[in-house]
Amino acid sequence: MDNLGFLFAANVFVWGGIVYYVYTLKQRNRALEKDLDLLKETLSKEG
Amino acid sequence: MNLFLSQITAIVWKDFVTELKTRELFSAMFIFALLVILIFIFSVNLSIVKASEVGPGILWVAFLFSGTLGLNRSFVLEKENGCLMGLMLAPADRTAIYFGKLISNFVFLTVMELFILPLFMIFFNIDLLEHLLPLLLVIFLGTLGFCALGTLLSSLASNLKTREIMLPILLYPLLVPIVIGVVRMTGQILAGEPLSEMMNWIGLTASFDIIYIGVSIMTIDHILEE
Amino acid sequence: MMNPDAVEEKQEEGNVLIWLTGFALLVAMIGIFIYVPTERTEGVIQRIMYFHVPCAWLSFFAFFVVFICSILFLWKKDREWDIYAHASAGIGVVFCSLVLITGPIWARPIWGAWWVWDARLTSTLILWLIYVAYLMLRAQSDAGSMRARYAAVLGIVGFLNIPFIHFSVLWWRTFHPQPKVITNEGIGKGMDSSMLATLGLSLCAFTLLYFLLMGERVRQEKLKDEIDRLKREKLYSS
Amino acid sequence: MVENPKPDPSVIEVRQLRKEFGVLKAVDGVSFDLKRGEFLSIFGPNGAGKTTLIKILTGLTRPSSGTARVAGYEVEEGIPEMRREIGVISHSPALYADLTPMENLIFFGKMYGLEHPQESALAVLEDVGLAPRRHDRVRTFSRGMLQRLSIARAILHDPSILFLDEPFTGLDIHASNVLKEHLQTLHNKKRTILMTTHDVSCGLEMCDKVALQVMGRFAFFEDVKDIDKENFEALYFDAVRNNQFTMGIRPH
Repeated sequence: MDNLGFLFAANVFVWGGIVYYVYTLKQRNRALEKDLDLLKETLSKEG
Repeated sequence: MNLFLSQITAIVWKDFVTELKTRELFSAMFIFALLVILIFIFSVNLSIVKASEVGPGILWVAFLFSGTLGLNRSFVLEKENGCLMGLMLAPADRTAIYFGKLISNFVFLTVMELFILPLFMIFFNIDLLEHLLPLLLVIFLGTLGFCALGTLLSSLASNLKTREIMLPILLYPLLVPIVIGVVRMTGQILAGEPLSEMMNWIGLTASFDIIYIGVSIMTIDHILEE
Repeated sequence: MMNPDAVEEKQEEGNVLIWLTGFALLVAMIGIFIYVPTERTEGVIQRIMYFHVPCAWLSFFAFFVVFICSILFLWKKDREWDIYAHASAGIGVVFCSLVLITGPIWARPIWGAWWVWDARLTSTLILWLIYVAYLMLRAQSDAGSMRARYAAVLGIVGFLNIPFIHFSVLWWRTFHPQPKVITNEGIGKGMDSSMLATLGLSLCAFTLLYFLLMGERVRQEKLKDEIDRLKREKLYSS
Repeated sequence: MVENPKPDPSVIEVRQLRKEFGVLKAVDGVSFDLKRGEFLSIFGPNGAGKTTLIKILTGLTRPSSGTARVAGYEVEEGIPEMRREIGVISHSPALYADLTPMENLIFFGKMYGLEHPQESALAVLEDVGLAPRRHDRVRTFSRGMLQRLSIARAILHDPSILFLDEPFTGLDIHASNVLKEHLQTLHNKKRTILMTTHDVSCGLEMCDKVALQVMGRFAFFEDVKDIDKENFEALYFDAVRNNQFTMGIRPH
């Protein structure tokens, strides 16, 4: 039986999904950190 | 304890008086259930499918859909004018409020179901009379489970912006076990099987009822808090 | 809120976890594609199992964490538990989705149909719906103790439903033949030791992955909270 | 103003009350005492946490820390006995629109476990002057009548303490004057009253104590005698602004 196509598709979904999820998480955290730093900077300048 | 019971009665009485005056809830639920049944009759070819095979499913879908309508309406009435807050300010246990709403929801839904049954019998040419008692037991168990969980979740959903949409989304996945159970039991009853053949389903539905009433008692404090 | 040393320490811990998880996943991949022998009756497609089952395990574990954190939240009323429950539910739904995607891909060549109303697949679908509803509930309500309490109640109710779903779906399908790959006796039956070892390795790697993701998700929520707090306290004027 | 002949114990005692969740701080360390028969007005801008304070004191929500005693009962547990001693009037009337005033009040009477709900309901309806309309549906009532009816609901079980949460919201001048008269009568009957409002023009003339809540905290809590009534508005805005400065906003 040759079902390599199915196996390949499943792998793409799983590993692609995981990598994408980790990537978006990291990206979001980085953006939030940047926001936080910016906010702190603005506040320290004002105060 | 005495006050607890009289508070429950007061809530049920209040819901009944409101309903007798407006007749909004019952008529809406009844007509909606009827429409659901009709839509299914049009979408299922009854000359191919046996009525007794699709009948139970259609009946319960009608009950659950119109029951959801009723649950939504019942808590919208409580939210209007901030009545729920007035209720929560009374020296009443949260569980009294839960049981009051549970009982009135349960009674409204059961009465509606009893009105739908004869119509169902006529539309599907199924003789329900000979199986009436076991059927009533199944309806009791199923409706109780639906209302136990439904009252909890509709009190929760009533505080959301999109309560009409969120109630079914929250409620239906959790109701799957009960739906499978009651539809299967109704089918078996209509096929003439005795109740002893479906003890596992009865046990499942009954324990569902008990566990969800229990969970509601334990968590309603956290939901009915401003 | 957090002192800088603690943050740094946490980041270091996080880095160790990243390398550990990456390494474990790599080893598991080697196991899955090179080491483990091809199953006789099903062929290569059976290799899906080595990540299909861990995904299922991970999502189930995540939902269990939601349940525990929900109870702890209602007990302690601490935002910390709310964050954990939220993060875990999100991860659980992601991996539950992966199970629901890989399941049909596995089923198609073996059973000849994309979807079979098999007890496990059906339960997974219902579980997925419950926790998607959980996330929707969170998205629908404003931040605050109400959202946390409601979500906690749903987290408890949803998990308690699992046994009911399991039995109802099982009995619902009794008269259908049980699919032979996943039988009632469990997954371990009829597998040789190398297969079990690979599966075990993969399970470990995915569990590590869960903790890695949890760390990231929790950090995300805490960052959001911190930004919120600063805006609220310092930029109140509006 | 009523002078108390002997020092009464405080009927409301609040110590370091806090209600916070994560980053949200609704009530942030409030302490005060209120004696029997006193009338406290809490002023403050929207979102200052006045409503949350009332919700804690009426047992609708639990504080995160601190203690509050109302009528001698700890409110943290929200015990029923405490609820019998309090009445609440807010901007939403908490009345069932499809029922008549009588039915509403009988229902709430039963919830409070009154022995003669019918008689009590009739009596309070007479008090607020709504007896002639006791059999009309509440839905047909005007905003002012609803507010009077909600006074009737709040005093149905003869509570010794009244909480008023923004009671003037949505009332026209005539209706708020009627409400003020009613409040004056209730106050004269030696009921303790705690009222919140964001409206500087309402409530100052009736009260004994004045508090200003900003960002969850009390900016001041004074006897009304010590307040310059003429310039209260200026005082109010100053206090609101100053408190925001201390929270980190620099004056420009």
